[in-house]
Amino acid sequence: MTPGSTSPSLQIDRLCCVRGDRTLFHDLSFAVSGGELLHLKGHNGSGKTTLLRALAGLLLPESGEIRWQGENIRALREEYARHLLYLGHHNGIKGDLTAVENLRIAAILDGYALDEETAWRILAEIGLRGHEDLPTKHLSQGQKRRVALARLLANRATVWVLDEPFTALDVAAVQLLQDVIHRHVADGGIAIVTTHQEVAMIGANTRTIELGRRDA
Amino acid sequence: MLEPLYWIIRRDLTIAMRRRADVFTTLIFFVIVVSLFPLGIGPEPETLRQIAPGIVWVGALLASMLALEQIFSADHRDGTLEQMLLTPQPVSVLVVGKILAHWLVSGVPLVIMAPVLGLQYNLSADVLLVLMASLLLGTPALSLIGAIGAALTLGLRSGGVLLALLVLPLYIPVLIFGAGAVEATASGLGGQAHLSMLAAILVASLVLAPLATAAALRVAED
Amino acid sequence: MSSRLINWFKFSSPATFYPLARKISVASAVIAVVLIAVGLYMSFFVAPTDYKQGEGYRIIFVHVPASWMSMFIYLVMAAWAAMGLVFNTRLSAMMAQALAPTGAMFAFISLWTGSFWGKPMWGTWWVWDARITSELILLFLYLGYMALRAAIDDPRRGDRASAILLLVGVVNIPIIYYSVQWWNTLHQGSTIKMNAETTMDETMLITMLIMTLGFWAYSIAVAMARVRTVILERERTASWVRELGLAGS
Amino acid sequence: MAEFFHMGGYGLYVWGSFGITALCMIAEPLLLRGRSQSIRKRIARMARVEQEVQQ
Repeated sequence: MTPGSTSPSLQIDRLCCVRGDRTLFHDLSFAVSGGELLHLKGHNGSGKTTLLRALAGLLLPESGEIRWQGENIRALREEYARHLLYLGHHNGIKGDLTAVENLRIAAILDGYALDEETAWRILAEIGLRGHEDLPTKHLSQGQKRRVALARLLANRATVWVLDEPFTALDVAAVQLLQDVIHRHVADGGIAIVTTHQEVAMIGANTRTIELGRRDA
Repeated sequence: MLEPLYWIIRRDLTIAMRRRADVFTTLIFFVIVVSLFPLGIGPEPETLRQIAPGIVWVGALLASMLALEQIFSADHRDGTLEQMLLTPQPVSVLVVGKILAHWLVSGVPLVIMAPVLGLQYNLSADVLLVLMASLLLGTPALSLIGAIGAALTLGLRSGGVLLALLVLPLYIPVLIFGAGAVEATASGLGGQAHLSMLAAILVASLVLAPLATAAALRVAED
Repeated sequence: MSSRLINWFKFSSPATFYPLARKISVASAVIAVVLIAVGLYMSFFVAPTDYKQGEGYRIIFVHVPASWMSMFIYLVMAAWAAMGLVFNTRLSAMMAQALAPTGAMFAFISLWTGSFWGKPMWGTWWVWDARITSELILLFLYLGYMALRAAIDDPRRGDRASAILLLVGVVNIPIIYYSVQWWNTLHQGSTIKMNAETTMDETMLITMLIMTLGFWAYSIAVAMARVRTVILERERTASWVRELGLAGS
Repeated sequence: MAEFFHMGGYGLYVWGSFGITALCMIAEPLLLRGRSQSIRKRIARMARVEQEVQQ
């Protein structure tokens, strides 16, 4: 968590994103602060993924600003990335590396060391016991997703941006992931999550925004 | 800054070692292309000796360009590239790491193989030495410049051909000084000046190319 | 407030520029026709016959302006590209896009006329002369830019990717030119200069300048007309385009 | 007149150069006109379709 007394806050100010010819959303404004879980809903093509990629700083919005602690994330760049964890449609793991290697490399690139022992413990916790040192290309779809999700347990980022984290997960894993997200929020973090299926994301401080309602 | 650099190189080398077959494809391409020319031109030793620097250099240039097409595409497909853009590390440093690893795997074998191919063309020992030196300085520059093109064409339909169209004109100075060094040595003029120009190009591209590549990667992941 | 202004600027600038571009285009076209007509008259009837190259030298009245334009347009494109990257404005990328075919055309004309000049002077259609080779590479750079633009479907990604390519190209052009020159001197390149400035008569110089200005005006006219088309193509769903009432025109 | 076109023996080269330049500089605006008209027609067609839908 960030040192100092200020609570983390992410502000979205009149954001507008265009894909090809389509304006996905227009003048979208909202704010999320520490201890809040934002649940984004919307039909396919309503711009959920685009919004999340913009929030992660991957996508340059047509206009509008996203501010982290009052400063535009475009200006902050690496400083913002330090506080961010983004999980997209792709798992972001290398098939030729083992789960442990994947987790440790991700940790080092994220700027903190993760020793071998902790990596093994986290992978066991997420239900990959016995698969830790297998190249991940040999794992099932659900297991690969778990490797990706293991980063949530290892990471110290404040802002979690998760795009469809529940896909390809079984019931037990869904339950585990929900617990992890709620724990993160309870600790004062921010979580922004999209789902298209009805996964109960209800808990304290949950807010839902539905995209694609008003016709832009 | 050096730690992520070390880890990204280590990561890419580990992956390359686990799929060793890919490493040899570039090398075999290089050998075949260079061996084709005598068949097209004729076995006259004097003619071959004269055109050898150009041929070996063009062969190395094409091989390195073909290998570059793959430098970011696997990471792009599995999503690790977008994760790299979201780390607190400067993207250009990670890019340098990736290019360096890529060069170690695909460029260094070319440098080592070149003298063997030079023997096919009757080059003398000192010329072979300069050939190696010029490739040692030139191929990393090719990788650095080519990476810009690879990032710009990432995920496009006509990626491979387009990459060639974008990158080959930019390769011209490296080719001129690289092949020039070998030729100057063969004709007794000495290749020192050429080699120092190559070194200058290498340094310049080491400073500038990763910035352009990082910017292009951000655009490609947009 | 200020961000609202920028917002407005970004969204409507193609719309406000669209009618302005028409005015610039028409005015430049008129100037181009006048200047090129005067330039052609001077090329054939005023400028004297060169004592060394006879009538053949008259080719330089199109060759040199075309070469200058091809280089200059690339620089202008790079400047627009840099502006587009820094300010994230769509119009600047469109301007670069609109200039490219004209620049490529001038590079082609420069090569063609160079070749037609070289045949009687050097006896071959093609010489690996430093300038001609550099011009050829410049044509390749134009073609690469246009190919990259065409290969990217999302126009905004296309804008930014091709802008990076332009900037990389502009940094490389001096290096390429220098290396080609080095290569050329080592291989005993032709010593004949295309536009031997020392023997240039004053009327020849004036004629060349008039032609160059004419080509300038032509480039502006065509680029403005093309940027209008590009704006229409890219903004076809925008409400202001619908309000233009293009039916019939 | 014939002498003018002969260009002191350089006729082919001089006219070949000026000719191709003229050709390019006339063809480019014409091609551009075609491109502009096709997009205008398309926009007009889209507008018509939209009106029909509204009615």
